[in-house]
Amino acid sequence: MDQILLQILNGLDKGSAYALIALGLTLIFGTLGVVNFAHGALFMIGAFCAVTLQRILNISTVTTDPTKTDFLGNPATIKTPVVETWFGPEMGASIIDWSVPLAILFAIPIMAAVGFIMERGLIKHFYKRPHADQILVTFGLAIVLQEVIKAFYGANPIPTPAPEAFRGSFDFGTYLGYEANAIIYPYWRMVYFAFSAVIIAAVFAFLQFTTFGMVVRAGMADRETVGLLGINIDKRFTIMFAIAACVAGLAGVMYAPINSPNYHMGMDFLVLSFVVVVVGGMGSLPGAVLAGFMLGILEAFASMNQVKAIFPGIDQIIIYLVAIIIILTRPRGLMGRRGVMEE
Amino acid sequence: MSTSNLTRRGLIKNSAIAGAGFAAPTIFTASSAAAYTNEPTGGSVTLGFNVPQSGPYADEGADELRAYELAVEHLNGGGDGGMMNTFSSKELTGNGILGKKVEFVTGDTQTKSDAARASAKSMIEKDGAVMITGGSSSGVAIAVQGLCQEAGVIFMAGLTHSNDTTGKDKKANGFRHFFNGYMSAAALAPVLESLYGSDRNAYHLTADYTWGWTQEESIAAATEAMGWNTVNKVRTPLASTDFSSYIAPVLNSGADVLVLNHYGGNMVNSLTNAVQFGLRDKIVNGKNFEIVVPLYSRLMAKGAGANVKGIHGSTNWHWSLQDEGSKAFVKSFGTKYGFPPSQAAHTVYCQTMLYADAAQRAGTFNPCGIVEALEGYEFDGLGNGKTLYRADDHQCFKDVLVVRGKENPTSEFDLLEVVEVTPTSQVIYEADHPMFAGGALGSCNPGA
Amino acid sequence: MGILEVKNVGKRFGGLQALGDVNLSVAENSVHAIIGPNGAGKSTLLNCLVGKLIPDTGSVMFDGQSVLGRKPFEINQMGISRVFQTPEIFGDLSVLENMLIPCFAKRDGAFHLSAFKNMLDDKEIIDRAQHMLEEMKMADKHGMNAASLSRGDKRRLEIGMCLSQEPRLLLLDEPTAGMARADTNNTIDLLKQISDERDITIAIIEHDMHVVFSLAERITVLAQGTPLVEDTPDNIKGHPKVREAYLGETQDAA
Amino acid sequence: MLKLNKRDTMLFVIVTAMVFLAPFLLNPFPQGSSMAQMFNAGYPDLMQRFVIFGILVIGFNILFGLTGYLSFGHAAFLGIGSYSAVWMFKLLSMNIIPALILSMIVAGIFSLVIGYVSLRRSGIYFSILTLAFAQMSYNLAYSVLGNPSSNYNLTNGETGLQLALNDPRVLDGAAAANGALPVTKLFGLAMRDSYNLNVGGWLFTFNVGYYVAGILMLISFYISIRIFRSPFGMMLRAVKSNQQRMNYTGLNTKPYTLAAFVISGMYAGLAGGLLSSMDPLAGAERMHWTASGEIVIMAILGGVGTLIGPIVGAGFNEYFKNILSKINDGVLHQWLSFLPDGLENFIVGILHYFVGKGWHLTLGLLFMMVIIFLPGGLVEGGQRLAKMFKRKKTDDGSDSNNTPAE
Repeated sequence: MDQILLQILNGLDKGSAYALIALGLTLIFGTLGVVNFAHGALFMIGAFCAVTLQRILNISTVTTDPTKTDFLGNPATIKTPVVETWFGPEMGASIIDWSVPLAILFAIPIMAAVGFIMERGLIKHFYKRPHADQILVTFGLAIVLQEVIKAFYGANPIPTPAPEAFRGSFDFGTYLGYEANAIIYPYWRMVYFAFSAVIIAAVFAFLQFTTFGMVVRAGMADRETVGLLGINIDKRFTIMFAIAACVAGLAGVMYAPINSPNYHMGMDFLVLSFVVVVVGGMGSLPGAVLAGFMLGILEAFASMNQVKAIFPGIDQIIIYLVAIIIILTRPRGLMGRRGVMEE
Repeated sequence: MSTSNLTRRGLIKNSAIAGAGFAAPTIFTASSAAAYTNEPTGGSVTLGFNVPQSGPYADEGADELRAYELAVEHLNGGGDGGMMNTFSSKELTGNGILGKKVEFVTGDTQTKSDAARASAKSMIEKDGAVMITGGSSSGVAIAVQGLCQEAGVIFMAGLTHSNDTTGKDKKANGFRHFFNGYMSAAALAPVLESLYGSDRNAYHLTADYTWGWTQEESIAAATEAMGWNTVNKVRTPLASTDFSSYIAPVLNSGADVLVLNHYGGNMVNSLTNAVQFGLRDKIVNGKNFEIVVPLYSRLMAKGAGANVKGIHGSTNWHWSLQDEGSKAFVKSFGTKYGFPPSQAAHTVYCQTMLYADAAQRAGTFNPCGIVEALEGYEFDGLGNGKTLYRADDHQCFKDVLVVRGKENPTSEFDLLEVVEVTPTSQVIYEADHPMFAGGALGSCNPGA
Repeated sequence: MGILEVKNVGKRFGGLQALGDVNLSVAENSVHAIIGPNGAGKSTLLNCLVGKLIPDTGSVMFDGQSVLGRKPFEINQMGISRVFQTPEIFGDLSVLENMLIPCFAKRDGAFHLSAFKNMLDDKEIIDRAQHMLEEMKMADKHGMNAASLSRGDKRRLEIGMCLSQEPRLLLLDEPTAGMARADTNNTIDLLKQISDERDITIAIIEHDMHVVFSLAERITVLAQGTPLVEDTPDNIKGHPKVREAYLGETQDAA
Repeated sequence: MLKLNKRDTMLFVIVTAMVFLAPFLLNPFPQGSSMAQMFNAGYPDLMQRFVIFGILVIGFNILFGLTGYLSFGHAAFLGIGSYSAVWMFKLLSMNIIPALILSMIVAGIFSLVIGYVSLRRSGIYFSILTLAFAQMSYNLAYSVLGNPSSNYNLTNGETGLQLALNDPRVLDGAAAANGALPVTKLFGLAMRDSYNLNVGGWLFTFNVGYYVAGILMLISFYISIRIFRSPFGMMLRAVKSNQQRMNYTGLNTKPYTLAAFVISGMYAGLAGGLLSSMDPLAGAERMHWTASGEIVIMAILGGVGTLIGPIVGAGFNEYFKNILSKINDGVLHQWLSFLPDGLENFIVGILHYFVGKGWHLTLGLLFMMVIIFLPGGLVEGGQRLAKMFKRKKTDDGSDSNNTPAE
């Protein structure tokens, strides 16, 4: 039982990452009708926003310390981060410590700009092209983006730790009457779960309660009519794309402490997030969220030793297996609409 | 650079060598008169540096390339000579190899056995390389080693740690200067015993592919021999990025040590996840919970950041070693590139030097001559102390470093500290050890 | 006994009773029109006939055989061809190829693996297709991409494709919807000619009374999913119930 | 000739000539020159890849180009074909004929099953289904089915399935006497044998394996032309154009698409078998989803739905992949040595990011360019060029007669 609870926690956490990426993906698909294979790259760029901010905060003044030597025997250098000079050592250190949460503020304008440029510069010209062309050009873009990141940051993962206060883990077990250490869960993962819940709620609220959101929802349902109403749908689409990019980017920023960002993390998530979107039903926002959590939990369960003992290798294929079964039994995914992407 | 092969003289030279007409069927060779594959006929000899330039190990590959370029520079008489000056053999004089200038071609293995073989083939078939070297994973090393055996060129393995490379997949034309899973385990076990005692319960997480399996087998056998109990061995998919669902059940399993048989990105993520779950702050069975990473790489440890602190593992070589060879190499490399070399860089530099020296001593580039020169060869001065290239399996035997993540690093390179240098005598094994059984070395193949 | 016998057919979509209790008999070699206001269930009925929808109740017999539960292509192979409201043709293919496909389907059945035959060597089929193109007065356009045809030509091509299968029953779904008057009249003439020259039954669903009264021999009026009345055009024109339910507003158009 | 029409015959003759003369065409620079070092592609391994990937993409084009079904898991069949062939070498004989036959049969069976299930859906749902099957195959081949210590080691995991001296090889008997592994052969001809021809400064290599694969590619190409021109091929194009009309014309689309899927799966199996025949090692990476993506890229680069496109696309992709990844800074300096030092370093500094380890970036950019500006692929680019020249020569360019599928 404690094992199951533990895996549900894990599943929720994995699921919230899947759900966030899939949400942005399906938002773009639903409003713009574009299949964006570069969405994983947006997630990756988000994570690298956290890396970049960490680097910016660590910009240092360099002095030499003649009493020590470096590996070549030259006088060692001492680096003092500029923020520590400005705000005093303690304050400066805690700013650096909190670089990941701060990166949220840093990432929003960057991701919005990336989204804006992508939509205006490339995606816009592909609205009328076949879905296959959209998939392929964004796939090409994803390769280019990740290679650019690799050229600047290298191929190795870069550690981006969470603030000191959120390191370590919380013992649920003792509260629930199990023995100590039975159900432990890292604080930062709980933060991640809460954060994604907030983002998901914010996106839904935005679409539900603002005029802008209503127009976009109408556009998702029937694009032509909305266009005929004289509403400048193009501008709204650009904004929607930027929002979707922000959602993916923020998912990436907050994910950075969970796994050190590397340049191919986007591709690693891409296929999974597509499976999530399709299982949820193309163009369905609640479907994407539901499928994200569902697949996350199933994946967590499949990696339990008890399950693996019965089906060796099941954790390697569970997601795909579930996807196949769902697509075959529910032709439009869990909550998809009729006629979308079937031709 | 101001020389170009597109000069008139180059053309004349080339046409002077070439005669028209059909040659007899040959394998991979450019001329039927050659005694072996790609016998160098001009004033230069070409080596093939086949390293991962794309994919997750690209940074390791880039470091290997730097070391190769440095080695070629030294062989051709440039730079400060590096470890050529400390090497016990004094055959090399900075005059190339056998008087031929050393040239090289590079390729991308992509860390895929297919792509690595394709790249190596193009070096052999097109560029006339007499030796292929490099790589950053065992699958690639074994695949390329097989190719070199068939093609009749020498393979000087780069970073490969699986027992199989010089075990069941060993080949006469292949040599490995890197240590292996068994040696890691043999070196680590006594250190672990003295640190954590002999009454421990170990939980293994293992990357689900060839290297992971041999690493797990080795370390489990070594720790069980000193009294540890193995609670569970769990395989994790290679493509995993989030290990939480594998790590979460560890604490509750009664284990008090977690062994991460992971490398590269897997290691970074699983270690980061394990520390996140607070495993190291826990007390289980009345003992502190410990994590062990049998194979460390400094480049990868950097990706895990502060999480490596206090965690033990083994490594082939580390730049902080204070022997003359290591110091010369670090100085030479650091001066050229501005940072200390990685173990991958050290390995491939040594491999290039060893090949060059063997050719020099044998007086030929013929693979059979090189094999003869390297088999049973004992040398010193390339870091790691006295080293033996064993004739039976072409595995190098040298000291193994047990290292620990440093608590207070003084620079971004200063991540590991050497805890113990385990002498060769403790890590050597019989050539027919069961973990290495099942293959045959065969005989050297000169190609033609 | 008509060639098409629809008995007690009902179809429900959730809470909406799209078809109530439809009985319909189409006599062989006649032209039978089904009319009715929007939402009367005309399209639903048609879809039940061709296998796109399966009715909840009742039976549909074609030439003494039930069509229920069969797939569209099987029903077509039984001898029912369908013309769509917007012409459904193979836009990426040439006009000649558009015509070849139904000819192959007629001769070789629903699936025939003829991967190594050269299409253009099949004289029998080519002749048949070209003959049909001539009959549709499109022979000069045989090399054009079908998508680049005019609306009227597309319609003619589609009808030609259906006819080349020599169907026993031709179903037309508002064949003149959205057409200019001249094109409409051309289509009417074409359909007249078809029904005069061939042994073929035509069932037509139509909005445009002009078309209906120029072509139909019998008319069924559908309202709210049930047939209101079935009679000859003259009687329908004068029928008080129809006037009330339907024609009242559209008499001018007729 | 060959029951092809005039234009197709021309095309076929040109391709045949190119395949046979490739050793000359691909080695335009004399041996030893710095241009040759990088740009010559006339060495056996790369030439073999050109034609083998040609076969693969020709097959993929029968599915994607004709029916429009975008399979994102085609690499699975390539991998399955490779494994089957290596198993044949291990168990039966080093002759490539049984290996190729088995690889086509096994890939055919797999594609029948996967196709039967996947073709129940269309559009992106179909793509995701094929992707899911391929990823499952890849993951299992890499781990559970590749563990040497388990009873079902079918793939030998990461290292890849390879020959061993103690394989049974029922027909060939004992291994070679000198302890070397036997080589793949077609009866007496070893695949890796080459004849070298030295003419002046040029070296031309005629490799047995290349010609075997090349002839098989020509056969595959011929079959593909016949399929394109057959009623079956027209039906497949009709599926892409309008499935609704197909259904209401009495045609059952399912067996048509399934037949196309199986044919193209068998092409992939043949290509996989040939890869193993040229180099008897089958790695699981061949089945990874990015490998499937690469097949799609090659098809699009060349021109989807055209006859010659797949060959062009496969050649283009393989050429640049191999050439770009081998260029390093030293080579760049050598090329640009005629420039003043400062400028030379500057240009090398920029190009540095696009070659060697940056080859992915360059290919990604090229690929995007093609999709954006040449939706019809390189074949369309060629046609546009041809048209430009035509227009310059004569003023009448009214080529309204639209024949499908060049």
